[in-house]
Amino acid sequence: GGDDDGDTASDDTSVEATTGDATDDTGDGGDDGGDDGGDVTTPATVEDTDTSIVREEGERTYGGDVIFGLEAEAVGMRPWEDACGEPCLNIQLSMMEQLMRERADGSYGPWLATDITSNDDFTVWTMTLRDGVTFHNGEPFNAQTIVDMYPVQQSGTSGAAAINAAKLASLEATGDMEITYTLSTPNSAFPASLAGVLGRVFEPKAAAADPDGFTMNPIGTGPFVMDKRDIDNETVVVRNENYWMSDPDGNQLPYLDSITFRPIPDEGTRLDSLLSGTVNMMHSLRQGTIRDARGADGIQLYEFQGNNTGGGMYNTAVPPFDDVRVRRGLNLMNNQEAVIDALGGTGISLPATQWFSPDSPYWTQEAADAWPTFDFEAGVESIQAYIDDPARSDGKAPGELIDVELSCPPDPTLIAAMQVIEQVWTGSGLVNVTLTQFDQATHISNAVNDAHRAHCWRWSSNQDPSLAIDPVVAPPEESVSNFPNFFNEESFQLAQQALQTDDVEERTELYKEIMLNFAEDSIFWYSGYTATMVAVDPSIQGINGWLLPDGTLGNGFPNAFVTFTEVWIEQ
Amino acid sequence: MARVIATRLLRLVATLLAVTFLTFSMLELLPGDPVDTLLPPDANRTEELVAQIRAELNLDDPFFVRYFSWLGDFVRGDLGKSYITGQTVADTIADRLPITLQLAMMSIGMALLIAVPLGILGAYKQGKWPDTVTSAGVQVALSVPNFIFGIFLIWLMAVQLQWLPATGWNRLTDQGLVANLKTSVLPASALALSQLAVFSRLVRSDMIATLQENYVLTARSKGLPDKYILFRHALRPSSLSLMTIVGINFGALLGGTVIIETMFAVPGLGFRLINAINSRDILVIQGITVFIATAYVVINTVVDLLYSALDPRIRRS
Amino acid sequence: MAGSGTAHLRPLDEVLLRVEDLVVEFPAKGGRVVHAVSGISFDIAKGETLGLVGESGCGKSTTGRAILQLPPPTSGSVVLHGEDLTKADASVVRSRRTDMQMIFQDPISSLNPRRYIGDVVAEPLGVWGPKDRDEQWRIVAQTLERVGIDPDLARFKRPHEFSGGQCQRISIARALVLDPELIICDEPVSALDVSIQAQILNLLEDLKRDSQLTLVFIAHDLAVVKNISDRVAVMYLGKMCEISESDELYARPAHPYTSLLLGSVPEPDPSIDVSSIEVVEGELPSPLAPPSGCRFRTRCPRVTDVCATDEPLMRRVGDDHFVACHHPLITPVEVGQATR
Amino acid sequence: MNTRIGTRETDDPLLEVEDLHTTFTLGHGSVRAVDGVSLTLHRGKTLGVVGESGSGKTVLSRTIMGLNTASNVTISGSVRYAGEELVGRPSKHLRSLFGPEMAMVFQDPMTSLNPVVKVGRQLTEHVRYHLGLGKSEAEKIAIALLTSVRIPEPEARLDAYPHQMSGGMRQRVCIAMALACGPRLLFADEPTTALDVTVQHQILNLLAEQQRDRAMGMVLVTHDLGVVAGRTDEIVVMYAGRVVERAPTTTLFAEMRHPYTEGLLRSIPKTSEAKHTRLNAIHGRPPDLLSPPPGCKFAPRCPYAQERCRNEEPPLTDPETPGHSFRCFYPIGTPENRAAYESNLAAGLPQTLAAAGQLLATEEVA
Amino acid sequence: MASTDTAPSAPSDSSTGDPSRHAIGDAARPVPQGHKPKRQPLWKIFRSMPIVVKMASIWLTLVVVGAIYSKLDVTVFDGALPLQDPNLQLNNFNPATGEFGTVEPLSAPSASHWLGTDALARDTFSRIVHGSWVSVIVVVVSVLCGVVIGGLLGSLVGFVRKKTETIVMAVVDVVLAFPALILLLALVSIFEVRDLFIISFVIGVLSIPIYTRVARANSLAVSNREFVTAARAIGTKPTRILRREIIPNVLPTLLAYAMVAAASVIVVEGALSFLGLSVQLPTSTWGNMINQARRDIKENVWQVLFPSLSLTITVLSLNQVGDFFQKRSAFRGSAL
Ligand SMILES: Nc1ncnc2c1ncn2[C@@H]1O[C@H](COP(=O)(O)OP(=O)(O)OP(=O)(O)O)[C@@H](O)[C@H]1O
Ligand SMILES: Nc1ncnc2c1ncn2[C@@H]1O[C@H](COP(=O)(O)OP(=O)(O)OP(=O)(O)O)[C@@H](O)[C@H]1O
Ligand SMILES: [Mg+2]
Ligand SMILES: [Mg+2]
Repeated sequence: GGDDDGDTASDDTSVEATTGDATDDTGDGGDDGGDDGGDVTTPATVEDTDTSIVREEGERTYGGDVIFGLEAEAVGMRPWEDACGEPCLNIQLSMMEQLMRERADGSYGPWLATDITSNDDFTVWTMTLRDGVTFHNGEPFNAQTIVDMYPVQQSGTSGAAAINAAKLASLEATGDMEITYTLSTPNSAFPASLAGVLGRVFEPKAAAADPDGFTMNPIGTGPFVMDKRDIDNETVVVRNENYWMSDPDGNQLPYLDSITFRPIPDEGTRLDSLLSGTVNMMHSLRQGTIRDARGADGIQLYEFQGNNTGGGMYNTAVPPFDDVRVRRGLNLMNNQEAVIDALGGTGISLPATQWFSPDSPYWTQEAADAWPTFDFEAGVESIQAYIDDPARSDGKAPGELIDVELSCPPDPTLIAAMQVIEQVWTGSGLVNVTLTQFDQATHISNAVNDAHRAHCWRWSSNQDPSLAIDPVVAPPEESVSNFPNFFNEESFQLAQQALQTDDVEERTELYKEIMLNFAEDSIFWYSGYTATMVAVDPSIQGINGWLLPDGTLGNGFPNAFVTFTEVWIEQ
Repeated sequence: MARVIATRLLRLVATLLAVTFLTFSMLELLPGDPVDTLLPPDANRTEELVAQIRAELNLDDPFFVRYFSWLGDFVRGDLGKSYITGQTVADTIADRLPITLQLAMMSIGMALLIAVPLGILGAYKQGKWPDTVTSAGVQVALSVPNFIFGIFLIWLMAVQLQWLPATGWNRLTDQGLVANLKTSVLPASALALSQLAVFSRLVRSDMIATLQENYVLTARSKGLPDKYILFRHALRPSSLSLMTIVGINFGALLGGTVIIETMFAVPGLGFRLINAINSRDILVIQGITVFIATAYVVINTVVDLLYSALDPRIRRS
Repeated sequence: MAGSGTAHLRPLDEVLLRVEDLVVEFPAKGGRVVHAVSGISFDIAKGETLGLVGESGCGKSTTGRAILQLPPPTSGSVVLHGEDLTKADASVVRSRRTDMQMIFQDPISSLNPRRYIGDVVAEPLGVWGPKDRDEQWRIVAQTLERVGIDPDLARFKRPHEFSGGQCQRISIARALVLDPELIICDEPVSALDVSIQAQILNLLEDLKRDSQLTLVFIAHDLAVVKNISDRVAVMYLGKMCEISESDELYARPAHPYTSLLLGSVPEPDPSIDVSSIEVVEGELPSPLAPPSGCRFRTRCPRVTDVCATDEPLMRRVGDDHFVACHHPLITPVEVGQATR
Repeated sequence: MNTRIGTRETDDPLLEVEDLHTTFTLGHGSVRAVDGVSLTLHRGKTLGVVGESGSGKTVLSRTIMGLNTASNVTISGSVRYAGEELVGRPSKHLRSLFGPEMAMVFQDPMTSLNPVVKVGRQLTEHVRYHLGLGKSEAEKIAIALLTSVRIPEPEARLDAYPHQMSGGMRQRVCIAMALACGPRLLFADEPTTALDVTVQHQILNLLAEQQRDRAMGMVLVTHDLGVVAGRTDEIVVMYAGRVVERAPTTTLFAEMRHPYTEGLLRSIPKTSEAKHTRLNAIHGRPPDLLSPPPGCKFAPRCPYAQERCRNEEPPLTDPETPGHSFRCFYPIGTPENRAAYESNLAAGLPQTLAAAGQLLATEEVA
Repeated sequence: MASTDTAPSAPSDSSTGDPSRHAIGDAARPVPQGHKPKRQPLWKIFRSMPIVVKMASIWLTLVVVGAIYSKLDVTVFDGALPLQDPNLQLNNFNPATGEFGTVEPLSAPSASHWLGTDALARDTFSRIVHGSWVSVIVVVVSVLCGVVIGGLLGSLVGFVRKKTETIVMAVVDVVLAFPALILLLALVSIFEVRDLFIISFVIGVLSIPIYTRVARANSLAVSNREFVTAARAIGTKPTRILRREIIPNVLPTLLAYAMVAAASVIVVEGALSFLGLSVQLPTSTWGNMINQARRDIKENVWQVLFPSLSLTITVLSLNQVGDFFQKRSAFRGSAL
């Protein structure tokens, strides 16, 4: 029913998580999948990259234009409707703001809200809104806005999914500037949802009046206002003169006059565009581009590794993947180092052992230790055991090879990763590997329709873990997004518990247990954490350390999307 | 002449009918429910939405009924709208066409500007070194795929010399000619190279044939200088097949700029098309394809008519 | 003249071929019609050579081809051996083609450049003759010898390895290989050099004598036509002007056009004062819009009003000498024979 | 540039060609298309050049005009126009002669006019170039020219394209074009071959008339002895790139000495002869210029050929009659010739049998 | 005079199986037999080529040999031949330990790797050799398609004219109207076609119109030649005329054209690969090698350069050889 549908694509971030490969896949999917392993070969390089978030020093100056090369055009600008990947977030968030934002430490702070509190069991949340904020069209922002947004969100693809994932049952305006959310089940991570699609504030009257037109003329409260939108060419946003926020010194934000977003799908020419000064800013989710950018002179790089993990998953509903010996064996044979080495992602991203990168507060050493890392002989043994088992689940005679169909989108870099994996699996002499490629859309629909076997995937969510993990541990018959079709009662319960506490340590502990279960059940294989990059002309400042309204440090540039409120150009 | 035009137009209409029919059938050939193909994979597939799409596309009508109502819409400029971007296909085309058109014209223009003198030179100096050198150059140019030449152009002109921007597009209407030229020269050059080769080969071989004509000998026996003979006597009869090829190329370029547009991030028809293909935006694919095919047919008809207007021999009969 | 009429036709049982009121029209651009041949009648007795002369574009080739039904005429009849080919089935016509063959003007273009001479000449046998290849080759070899080509040398050579004259001999061999009764020669010597032309003319004479061939000989060179023909028909713009036994025609042309034509022939005799010869003024009118009445009237020195209104019919002016002219140079013989 | 050379009306020859050779180098050998030709043309006279196809007539006239400029052509010998040597002069200089001094009418009127250029322009562009005239003056000249070649409604024709005219009319235009700058020497290369007899007659008359009126020297190239018979002062007979006989027209027809000339004349059917008169065909076919026979080039086809002819090339001798020279050891009408014939006949030489009418056509070609 | 000496066993063209061959009548006169000349041997044609064309044909031969070799290697010898497909054993994979070898990825040309290695440390030279298979198949299949179908259609309509021509040419116009690359893109991406033969076939089908046009133009010209009228005058059936007279004269031009067209077909495959939409990876094709190496172009330009060069040189060679044969057949035609 509707619930399940909702699960497939929970909120905006989790849409990104599932379709993450999709939206960026034209460019990046592959690298994410394969790149990691930096730590094994040249860990020093990874450490060289300073990923700490600090606020930049320097004289803030007004004025200047940024031209930002994006890896794809963001076609839809309707937060309630359109899936929004990294390129899109860059454009959308320059004009539309969220109720909450993630802080550098992983917690969530208010942005358009001023405060949010919940009852004890995290089922009712009360939020106060910031006063004095107006939309670009002059409409005021208040509780009614949120109420008016709600039906629009319910009607939209992304909005409905986000509502679903947040367990939101209803909301009401309990004051001029106060909203009360009622959830269907406890959700301690609700603020995280408000930092996603659910909390992305758009002008509801305009949206309701002309939903399609909103894409060309989006209206929010953000620091920039849509000036000109020429799809596939450039989207120009200019300074919102009436922006509500100021920097700590009391200077009205933003500093920039305008930002021009240009889709440049070709990785090579995008970097060339930056190097030639055609654009003065670009982003990339490809490890190869990051490596090239590192080698280039005269540009400043911002690299980021978040809660991104590349790899794949097994459809455990289909033999032989229903047998943990097979899955575990395949994982043990997965030479992560080789995958990364062959990809040239060396020194850029680390091999993955869990859904969180070491940058994340949820990363734990125990989970890392528990992961069946490369042990070829053990892997061979494990699969041999299955093969010799007269009761083997795939119905073949003992001793026969197992069949593995490995499928990825047709990105050259993903293919490269696939080939290495194919080589190791085949190399065991026990596995018969077939490679297939489907375009992104088919790839996803195969997963949705359970037409997949071993399937490349990327878990990209720079957000609360619950949003990504819950659908995967939910019973497969209830959650379409449980692509491995595997149910572990314990994991499910752990995930539920995690929604009932907001204590970070407690939650870390719970998610660690889930990660341990993942290692045990081996329903996924990992390659590496995906590094992303923003590269700019060195005169562009303020990308790294920007502040939330409450003065706390924001989380920088996750997944290569940039918060432009405090970006300035050094004269 | 009027009769010629009339029959030509009649043929045009017949061809267009077939072209539109084929394009329309494209949707039909796809496996499964058209609604599934039309909606993005993560769409919120509500009953109302499905019903709405079925109604919009008259999916419940018989095939031919739908074709003719679609054709009616097409003639009125309505090609439906994308269920992914929400933009109408007609708007999309109106938006992109000028860009691709400019690229096509510029590249053909650049190619002609260089190719015609080269071809004439080659024919005039046939077998001597200027001919050998240009022929060899043309051969190489003909063999370099445009995407490879594009990579090279960006590397040289944008990154090394920093003379021109690597990507992007300044619309002629918004930013003026100079800004526009800055962004259009590189992609147009990338497209021009192989055409240049084709054109100059054609001019050369036609010119060689023409120079062997008796009337050229007659002109020489009248004591006219070579340059005069080349340009006033030989060029025009030698450029008739060039015109046809230019016409064909022009039509073909409308759909043939895909790679270069993607590479140079030029927001033309091709760029939109490849995006549509990647996101399986079927109505956009269908719309752009039918538009390009139509344009191609129309252009070729026009070229045919022009051709007969230019060659007095044909014009007469 | 260009007139019509059938006064000159002989009884059907005396002739091999009779062409009556032959009309061939081609569609032209703009819905117009090319009146290539407009009501021509003539007949040929067995063993006779009929020469067909006229200016370029007057419809000589078209007439020749129409006899073979290539393409079938617009109207009129072509009676071969008492059988009207224009009314016969396509397959019948096809099989009758074994009795009629054609030799073309351009000896090189009439041979497929990519086939061996042996195969080219054997082609008619491949269609109609014995299916046995060696039997075919035997016949081909004999025929090649008849036209003076060494079969041994020629068998596996291609046309471009032969001179024009040799190619014309090969074409003749191909026409002869089925032993046809009638051969239509469409300017077979116009493309050849004078010295070679004589060889071919001699060859045709020899063959004709040896095999009782009947020839329709089309040419624009009056001297050539005279040399080879028993009777000569003069055509003008799709119509027949004059038909006569050839010595008679050349000695006493009855039609003004024939006379002018004969005067125009350059004779290799320096004693003739060329400047004194009468000249035909003007040019051949377009077959798209032929003049009314007598088609020659626009260029005729003897033109009168009647020429524009009435089309002259064939009249007898001598023993075997007929003319279609209102004002012939020879007074017509009174004959009761009315024309249709 | 348009100064007239040799304006003195003297008796010096207008054109003197001496030992002219034109050789085409091809991949597989070389073709001596013109091989030692000498001839002289006086003002106001007409010279006929006859010969079979491939005998080098066209190449000769183009070489004299300096129009053979392909890279594989070698030219040697001397061409003097009004006393001035032309061989080896730069083409720029020759160009200044074309039009005002020499002009040419080509064989095929269908192809020697540019199909996409209006007749008016083609008629006068070189007049304007050479004489530096304006547009309207040129137009006047064009109309006058068209009138002089008897084209009706000349004004209307200026804007016509060649395809709108008949073959005869086009050839008239070509002639008008050649006459436009008032040349003193006109080459007419088979000007009537592509035309019907009636039209041929008109055109030849026209040429003769113009030549008389303008006192031009004219070289009339043709393969038809009938054409040169009544219209030339002197005739040159070519065979395989060489002149085989040269004589004033009347002399040539009255007492031809070379067997080839005789063969040519005898193989032509004539309207004056009775029907079915057997023709005396020349046996064999012209030599391949890539590998011409040694000795006399005509020897393999000559009914009188002796051993000597096959080995040694006879010189172009000029024995008794002034102005009559020929290249033969056994000229027609001499006892030697008679003897050679008898002995060949006795030996059954095919070409001799053919000449005697004793050989069937089928046996002529081996 | 007819020579009477016979060569009893002289080969006669297609009559070899004929039993009655030695039993022909007319014993008095032995039937003369011609000697069928041998076809010009390939090496003679080769010798007559200008040096550039010689080099081009050597290159093309190498490409074809490479393609066959690579296919043999993969299918028959199971990768046992030298230059094995690097996709079979990436970077000296050791099946005992699961470890890979130490070949440096993205290396410049060296003695051990003549053209260097790509990002997966695969030997570029081997990949180019193996990639030639795709180019060769694309060319062969599509050219066959075009020449056979397009050639037949074109010859037919050029000869028959009338309604057939109008209809066929109208269809041709329609097919021609569709931008080929776009159709291919749509087909490959929407219909999920990744099979080399199907892609080649589709390219072939899309090229039929052009072949039809070329064939028709030539067929028209040939049909107007008098030998066709002569064949009709004999009473030859139209199908036979088509087979015997028209097609043999159309074919040489068509084949020469095919050479040139083949070049553009290779580029089309390259373009498809470049957009990631050609045959199933990891199959090496020159196009996808360029595409894959492009992301590493700043690291190592060789890896883009070599496959590009292979592509360019092949296209160049096809053009050269095509031109040569075109001229050759034209010369043969006009020298008649
Ligand atoms: N297939 C055709 N279609 C249209 N018109 C044709 C066709 N064939 C011949 N004609 C026209 O018919 C007329 C007679 O042509 P035909 O070839 O019979 O003349 P001809 O006397 O043989 O001339 P020539 O001496 O030039 O061969 C010409 O005006 C010609 O243009
Ligand atoms: N450009 C050329 N290259 C090579 N050979 C040539 C060239 N032009 C002419 N020839 C050869 O020179 C010889 C003489 O040719 P030319 O054209 O002068 O003959 P012609 O007497 O004018 O014949 P026709 O009566 O056919 O016009 C021929 O054998 C011809 O093949
Ligand atoms: Mg004719
Ligand atoms: Mg000539």
